[in-house]
Formats: sequence, structure tokens, C-alpha cells
Amino acid sequence: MSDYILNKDYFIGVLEDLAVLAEEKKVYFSELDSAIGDGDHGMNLSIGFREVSKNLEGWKSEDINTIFKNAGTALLDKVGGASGPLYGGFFMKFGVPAKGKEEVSFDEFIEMMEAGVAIIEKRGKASVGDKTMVDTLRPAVDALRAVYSEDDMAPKEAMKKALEAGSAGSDSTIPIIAKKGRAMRLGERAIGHRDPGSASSVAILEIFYNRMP
Amino acid sequence: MSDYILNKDYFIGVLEDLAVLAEEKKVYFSELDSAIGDGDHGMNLSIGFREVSKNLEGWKSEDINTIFKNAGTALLDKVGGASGPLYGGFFMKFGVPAKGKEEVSFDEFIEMMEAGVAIIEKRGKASVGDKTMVDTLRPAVDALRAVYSEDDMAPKEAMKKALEAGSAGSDSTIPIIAKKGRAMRLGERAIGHRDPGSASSVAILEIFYNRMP
Amino acid sequence: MKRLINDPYDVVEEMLEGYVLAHKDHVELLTEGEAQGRVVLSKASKNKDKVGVIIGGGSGHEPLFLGYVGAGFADAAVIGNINTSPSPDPCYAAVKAIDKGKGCIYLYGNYAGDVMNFDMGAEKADEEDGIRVETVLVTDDVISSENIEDRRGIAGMFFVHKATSAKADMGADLDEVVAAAKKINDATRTMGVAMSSATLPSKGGPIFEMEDGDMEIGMGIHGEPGVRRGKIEPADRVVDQIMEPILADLPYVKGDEVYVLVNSLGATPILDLHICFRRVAQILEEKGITVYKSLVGSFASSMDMAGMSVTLVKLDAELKELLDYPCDTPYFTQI
Amino acid sequence: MKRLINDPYDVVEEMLEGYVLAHKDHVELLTEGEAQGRVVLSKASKNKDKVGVIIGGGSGHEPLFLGYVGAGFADAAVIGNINTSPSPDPCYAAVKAIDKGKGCIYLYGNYAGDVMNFDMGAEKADEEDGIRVETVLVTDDVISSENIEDRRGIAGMFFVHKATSAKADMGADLDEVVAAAKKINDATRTMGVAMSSATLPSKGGPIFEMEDGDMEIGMGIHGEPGVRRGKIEPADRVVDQIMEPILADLPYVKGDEVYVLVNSLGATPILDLHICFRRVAQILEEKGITVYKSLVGSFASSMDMAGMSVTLVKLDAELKELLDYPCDTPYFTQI
Ligand SMILES: Nc1ncnc2c1ncn2[C@@H]1O[C@H](COP(=O)(O)OP(=O)(O)O)[C@@H](O)[C@H]1O
Ligand SMILES: Nc1ncnc2c1ncn2[C@@H]1O[C@H](COP(=O)(O)OP(=O)(O)O)[C@@H](O)[C@H]1O
Ligand SMILES: [Mg+2]
Ligand SMILES: [Mg+2]
Ligand SMILES: [Mg+2]
Ligand SMILES: [Mg+2]
Repeated sequence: MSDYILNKDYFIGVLEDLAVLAEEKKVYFSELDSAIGDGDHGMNLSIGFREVSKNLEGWKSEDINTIFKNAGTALLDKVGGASGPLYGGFFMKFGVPAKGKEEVSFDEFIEMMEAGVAIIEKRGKASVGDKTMVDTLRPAVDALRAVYSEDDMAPKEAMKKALEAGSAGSDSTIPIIAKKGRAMRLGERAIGHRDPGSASSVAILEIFYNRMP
Repeated sequence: MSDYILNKDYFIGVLEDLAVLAEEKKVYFSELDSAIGDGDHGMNLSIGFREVSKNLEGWKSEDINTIFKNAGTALLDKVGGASGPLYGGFFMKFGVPAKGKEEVSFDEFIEMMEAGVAIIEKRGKASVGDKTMVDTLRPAVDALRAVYSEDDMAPKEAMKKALEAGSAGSDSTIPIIAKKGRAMRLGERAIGHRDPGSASSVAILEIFYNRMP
Repeated sequence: MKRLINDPYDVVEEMLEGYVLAHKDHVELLTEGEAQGRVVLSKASKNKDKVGVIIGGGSGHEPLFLGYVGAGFADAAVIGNINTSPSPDPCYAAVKAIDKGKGCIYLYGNYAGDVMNFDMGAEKADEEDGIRVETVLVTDDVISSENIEDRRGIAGMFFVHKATSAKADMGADLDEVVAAAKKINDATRTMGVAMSSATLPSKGGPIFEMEDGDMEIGMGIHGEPGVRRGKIEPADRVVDQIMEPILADLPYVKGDEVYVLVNSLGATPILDLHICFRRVAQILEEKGITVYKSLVGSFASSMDMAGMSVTLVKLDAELKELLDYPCDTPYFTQI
Repeated sequence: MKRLINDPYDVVEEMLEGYVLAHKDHVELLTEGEAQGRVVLSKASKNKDKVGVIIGGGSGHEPLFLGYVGAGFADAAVIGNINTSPSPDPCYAAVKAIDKGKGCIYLYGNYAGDVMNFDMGAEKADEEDGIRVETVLVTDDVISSENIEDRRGIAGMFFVHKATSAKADMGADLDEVVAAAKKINDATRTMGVAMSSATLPSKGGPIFEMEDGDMEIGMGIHGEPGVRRGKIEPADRVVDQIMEPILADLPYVKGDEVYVLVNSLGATPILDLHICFRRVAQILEEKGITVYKSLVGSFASSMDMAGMSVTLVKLDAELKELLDYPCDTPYFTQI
């Protein structure tokens, strides 16, 4: 397993797929946000990933870190709102462990994920149970590390477990009240609704999984 | 026939019925006005006749002229728009030939109608064919005088003919363009719609007829 | 119905009661006698010896007319029922209250009902008090007739009222004020588009049904039918269709200067108005017409109607001076 | 959808292009570098040596925020996408453009997204340029939380921006400006009701469905759900339900003076607002609270949302002076 690598093409493919995803799920994400937020989560991601997609070709000769720094900056600059700095931060930090690299090991990939999720937690001052994207991402990364390093699972298999943990995390946002984000003011009225950011995070993880060799 | 009289009770009854009419047909008159005007003809008459109705009790001891002067003034003051001065004027002038009287002959009644219609024509600068209330009222008064004086018809019979002529006059507004009022600017687009004022005039004539002994 | 009212028969009285409380620094309500509580008076003009400027018309077009009563602007507004001209007595009472011996001018949109009622008010002022009252009708709606004198008055009323009031405030006599009113009216052109009907309180619903997604070019501010109904198009295409008849209606030449108003009929957001303004500016730029100044907002509404109109005033030095003249009213203040 | 836009992805850029053309006497757009074309600058404040006041937030609330940039009011507005905070770089660029060595204050509504982005802008200004930027969050929406510091900012932002800007314009230092901002925010309470959702251009329809005839008490200006949905009631009853939580939220006592804002969220006509104002005035009268001044109109919208909010500012001599301070912007001018 130690010769498992994720190369630049993989990551570029992920960004390409994310741009497609943002268009395809625009309405779905926005509708989740309409119920307990302001109805723009889908549009926000679409605006951000259109910018990524517009510039991606020009970034392809850069190292993985720079590509993700550019992608994160595009999200940060073009989106705004809560998801701009959160997902923008995610991608900007995600590339850092891959600085100067054209490919990474799976351990490095886990490090990248951890770096991305950590900045979301930090910026959003959110932890699991607050009904945010962290409810998807933290269990996913934790599961990833656990099953890969502890259970010695194959990378793609491990990513599948991470995705399942993230998906369960997103489901867990449904029956609870929100402690962060717009839904926070709704109290009990947020109960019964999935957090939109937790749903987009599942979709993002799914792309990382699907693209894996 | 020369001993046929219309007494004050008749006229008071007419005003009472008009107040009921204005409520009952409010929606109908406004809908006609929506098609080629501004949708308020029913509300205008309702506002006016509510004021009449509110004060009528206090006027009952007055002569016929004063009663109608008060009613016309109420319409003039409370309604505004085109129908305020037109119907207001109608009732203010309608009573004049009955000045100081508690009852009138049918000849005098025709004179009253003529006086009312004439002020509408004057104020509105309108004549038959302009697609206004005049298209109802002028043929009605002309028919009334013609059949009563020339054909020697019984008063109520004559009023029936007047009503029929008015009704036909209102129908005649449907296929034509308007030369007065808001519908004037519609050109061909006014064709196919009945003039709302011509319809309310028919309804008013009908009450004068129905109440006749 | 998405409206906040009480009894539909009370809307105008309650609005006026609220209005004079909310804007007590600027205005008061003339309640006694003939005014019937339908005359809004400027407190500023009380002690000013000048020709009186009286504007008015039906309710439901706020901030027209009462919003423009105040210092440097109109001396009084006469307020009718919704979509309905005021009756003659309040028109007369406004003259009585305002006249300083220099006569008054009535300014309002060219509608049959308004003409009848205001004319009767003017007659009464003449007959009973010998006060001279002149009238200038606003006729800015290019699409409403081929004959200018048959046209309706819509958002351009704002400019006609503004400039005429300035002229009076500068101390001009009645003839000069009338001339100024005619001049600005001659220079003003408007056309609009609507995407919904206003809600009539008396009906508890729209004046007429309009399918969501439809628009009507040339609709009047009382919901009078326009010239063409179709699907809503992109803002730029809608503006193109509005600007064409406006620009064709006056000889505009390269180098002309215009004052622009992009007006919301009620429910069209300021955001959209600026997208429309952008296209207006592009078109004018192409024609070599300079935008002197512009206003973007709801200056003449039809309650909650979704829609927009564009007004151009072709300027000369005098009109600029009149439109730039300072004023201070609850809905338009300019230094 | 009853809106006049072109491509939904272009609405903000096109609005801004139109805005700075329409109001070129007052403002300009900062386009280069980090500003990303999202910073509206006051022309008046250019040569004024003072603490910089920067307001901002998502688009779709016009005339908030850009409408209040101008003389005596804000120095800059940073403009986000619809219902979305601006990103950090324009927040930073506004500071760079405005700062005169006396530091700047950020003022905006208390929303997680805004806080994150503006905070990053402030950090950058500190790290890269050593400019001190303080932040005061507006938290006037009484119904949005029990804890004042968790509350949203809605129409009361107008007053907080106004008074703080006046303080800065009078020459106060940054600490004094911050203190004034906190003071006016502490004195300001708002609550609203909505009768429809705004139309989201990106969706081509309402954010959420609301049955015609329903209202939702306490809804946010981005369409965030409120506390109670029911049938629309008469205006007086609706105002009663809004005034109660407001009056319960501060110790108001007989003899207090308040500044009142009755605000349209977009599609609610000025006519209705005055009917509502009338009831507000009645309630205050009953409580012995004096209306010092009032504003009635659309000061903080949610595009074409039908709805209304009431804001009360409890006044003292200093707040009166700050709110009365003259200003001249495209959407608020006061002599
Ligand atoms: N403080 C926070 N920490 C982590 N995630 C957050 C926080 N606030 C909001 N979010 C996430 O952002 C999502 C909303 O994103 P979006 O709708 O794009 O932004 P906005 O709330 O500004 O409209 C929420 O569903 C939630 O998952
Ligand atoms: N100049 C006129 N002469 C005669 N009747 C007229 C004239 N103008 C309008 N009308 C009548 O008035 C009716 C409209 O009345 P109403 O709707 O109450 O007033 P408004 O047109 O001011 O809204 C028209 O249907 C028409 O019959
Ligand atoms: Mg959102
Ligand atoms: Mg009518
Ligand atoms: Mg009418
Ligand atoms: Mg948002």
C-alpha cells in the first residue's frame, strides 16, 4: 500500500468534477439552505467553482499546493458569505502539505484533509454537533485516519469509510438545533432539516472518493 | 294619467335602493373598469352611496330638491374621479326642477332626468358614441320623453322603454373605441368591453323603474 | 393580498393621519370645512409670499403627491381616493389656504377625472374669492397617445412639480410659473413597463390578472392597459424597448443633456433599477446624449405594482437651475 | 419571476456599474486589485481627515449599504453577492483606500459570514499596513435571539451607520467612534413581518414559498425563518404584535423620546407604511413615549419581499445630535 500515490491529475480531476458538481447540485444545495438559511448555498458554490473552472487550465503547470491555493483563493474572493472563507480556507490549507509536489502519498493526503478541516473548525469556531459542515468533515477525516492507519485498510476503501462517516455526520444534523450559522437563530425550527453545508461537504468527499484510483 | 305622481317616498326609496345596489354590484362595476380603466368604479360608487346612506335619515324632512342636492353633494365630495362629478352633478341637478316640492308629476320627472343627463354631458364634454355613461343615459331620456309625450304611454311603461333604450345604449359601447375617459388611450384595445359607467347607469335607471308605482 | 391595511374604506384617511404625524416637521393636514381632511400643507410655505403651487391626484402613487410638499417644492397636495382624483372642494380649499394674493397653479396628471374636479375647484376659487388659478396638465407618457395633449401624466410629474415649484419659490409671477410648468412638461418624456398589477385594497386582490413572467409595455400607473404584452425579457432588452419610443418622440441631438429618472412602480427593487439605469446610460452614450444627473428609486408608484419607467428631461440652463434648486420634503431633499 | 435583470451571475456587477454612473456626483467604484470592483467610495470624504467608516454586507438590501455612502455618512461600502457577505479582500481594500492614519471602523449586521470575511479584512489591514480597524456589529433584531450579542442586524443598521458616521465626521477619534457605534446599537431595536419571500435572481423564483395571505412574524431580511406564521391580520394588529416585543426589550419609560423607522422590505407600499406608522404612534402615545422624528420608507430591503419592520431608537441628547447631523448621499439627504 505504501506505493499508493495520488498525482496531480487526480487533484485536477477532483477540481474539474467539483465544478460540474456545483452546477448539478446548485438547486439542491440552495433548497436545503432555503429551509433554514437564506437560500444561496448552491449559488455560492456555483459562483466559486465557475471561477475555479475558468482559470484551472492556466494553473495546471503549477504544483499541487499552488493549484489548491489558487482554487481556495478563487472561492474566498468570489463567494463571500460563510462558505467562501470556509471552503476557500479548506482548499488553501489543503494544498500546503503538498507544497512543491506533483504527487502525494495517502498519508500526506490525510494530512491535507486534516489541514483543510482544521481551518474550517478554526474560522467557523465550530465543532461536531453545531449543525454545520464540520459535522460531515470532522468524522470523515477522523474515520479516514482511523481506518487507514489503525485498521490498515486500502486507501480507496478507507476513503469509502470516511465518506460513510461524513454522510452519517450530515444525517446527524437533521434532528438537532444549530449552534452556528444562520440556522442558529431558528432554535427548534431548525430541527428536521439537513444542514446545507454538511450536504455539500458529503458531495465534495464523494468526488475525492470517486476519482481515487 | 295626469294624476300620476311620484312622491318623496319614491325618491327616498330610490336612494335607499341605490345604496344597496352600490354594495351588491361593487365587484361587477369594478371588474368592468379593470378591463379598460383603473378598476375602481364599483368602489367609487360604494364610497359615495355609503355616505348618502349614512346621512339619508337626516334629510328625509327636506324637499325633494334638497334631498338630491345633498345626495349629489355627498357623491361629489366623497367620490372624486370621473364618476364623482358626473353622478354627483346628475343628482344635484336632478332635484332642481322639484325645488320646494314633496311630489312631482311625470312630466316634471322627465325634466329632472333631462337636467341630470345634461350636466353629465356638459361636464364630461361627452356625447353618444364616446363609450361613456352618456351612451346609456341620453338614449334613455330621449326615449322616455318620446314614448311618454308622443306615444302617450303609461309612465311606468314609458320608463321601461327608457330602461330598454339605456340598456341597448350600454350594449352599444361594447364594439366601439372610447373617445372619453381612461379607455380613450386604449384605442382598438377597448373594443369588446362594456363601458363601466354605462353599466352603472343602466342599473340606476333600473332602480328608478322598479320603484315606480 | 400581501398588504398591511385595516378597513379598505379607511386607507386614505389612515394613511394621511400617519403621514402628518410622521412628517410633522414638514407638513400639516387641513381638516376643517371644504378641505375634508384631504389637503396636505407645507409648513415652510406659510410665511412665504409667492405663487402657490398645488399638486394632487389619486392616492396609491406615493410618494406622489404628498411626499413632495415642503420647502422649495409644492405648497400643498390634494389627495383623492385610491386611483381617483380628489373632489372639487379640497382642490378649492387648498387654494384658499395657500393663496398669498399672487394666484395659484394646479399641477397634475392629465386624467379626465382630475380635470373635472380640479377645474371645479378653480372655478369656485374664482367665483367665490376672485383668486386666479391656472392649470398645467402633465402629459409625459409617450405611449398613451399620438397627440401630446391627450397623453397621461406618469413619473414625469415629479420633474414638472419640482421645476415649477422652484420657479414659484424664486419669486416668479403666475404667468412665469405657468410658462415654466409648460416648458418642463414639454421637455419631459416617460415610458414604463409593468410585470404585475397593483393590489387594490377595495378588491383585496390585483386590479387585473397578469401571469407570472409576463410584462406589459406601456401600462399606466393606475393599471391602464398598455400597448403590448409578452414574456419578461432580459433587463437590457426591456430598456431598449422603452427607450426607443422616448428617443423618437423629441428631437434629441448629439450634445443634448438630460436628467434621467429610473422609477420603480413599487415592487421592483433598487437593484434592478440600477441594472436598467446602466442600459439607459449605455444607450444615451451611444447617441452622444449626456446624463446631467439622475434619480433611481420609487418616485411615482402604483402601490405594489412590479414595474419600472424611464423618464428623460431634455435640459437647458433654466431647467437645470430649476431642477437643482434646493428643497426639503419628506421624500425629496436636495441641498 | 417579476424582476428586471440580465444574467443572474452578473446582477451585482451590473448594479454597481449602474450605481456609480447614476450617482457619479456622490460616489465612485474602486476597481483595481483587491477591491475587485466591490468597494463603493464616497467622493466627499476624499480630502477629509477623519476616522474611516466602512459599512457593508450582501447585496439585495438596497438602499443598504451603498446608498448611504456620501458626505456626512459612510466613507465606503463593501458589496457582497446577493444575501452574501463580501469577501475579505474588498473589505481590506476599503480600509486601504479610506484610512487617513486615524484608523477605520467596520459596521455591519451580525451574520457569521460577514464576521468571518470582515475579520479577515481587518487582520490583513493590521498585518500588512498596521492600520487599526475596529468592528461594531449591529444586533437590532429583537426576535432573533435572547442574547443581544447573538442577534441579527436588520433595518436598525441604518441608524447605527448614520450616527457612527456623524461621530466620525465631527472629528472624533477611533475609540470615540467605536463608543458611539456601541451606544446607538444598544439603543436600537427592530422587529419585522414578511408576507412574501424575495425573488432570488439565481433561482428565478422565491427563496421559499409563502401562501398568498400568509405572514411570518420575525422573518429576517434574507428570508431567514421567523417565529410565527399565520394569516395576514389588519395592519393595526400586525403592528401590535411587532411593537410588543420591541417595547418589552428595553426599559422604556414615560417621557422617553424615540426616533422611529417604519421600513418596507421592498414591495410594501408607502401607503401601507403610513397606516402602520399611525398605529406605532398611537401605541407610543399611550405609553407616554414621544416621537422625536420618524422615517417611513424602504431603508433596508430584501429586494421584492413584501413586509415591514419597525425600528425604535431610544434617544438622548448625543444620539439626537448624531442622527440630526447633516448628510448627503444618494439615498439619504438631510439638511
Ligand atoms: N460558523 C460556522 N462554522 C462552520 N460552518 C458554518 C458556519 N457558519 C455556517 N457554516 C456552514 O455554511 C453553510 C452555509 O453556507 P452559505 O449558505 O454558502 O453561506 P451563508 O450562510 O453566508 O449564506 C451552513 O450550512 C454551514 O454548513
Ligand atoms: N368625459 C366623460 N364623460 C362622461 N362620462 C365619463 C367621462 N369620463 C369617464 N366617464 C365615465 O366614468 C366611468 C368611470 O368612472 P370611475 O371609474 O368611477 O372614474 P375614474 O375613471 O376616474 O376611475 C367611465 O366608465 C365612463 O362611463
Ligand atoms: Mg446561505
Ligand atoms: Mg375607474
Ligand atoms: Mg379612478
Ligand atoms: Mg448567504
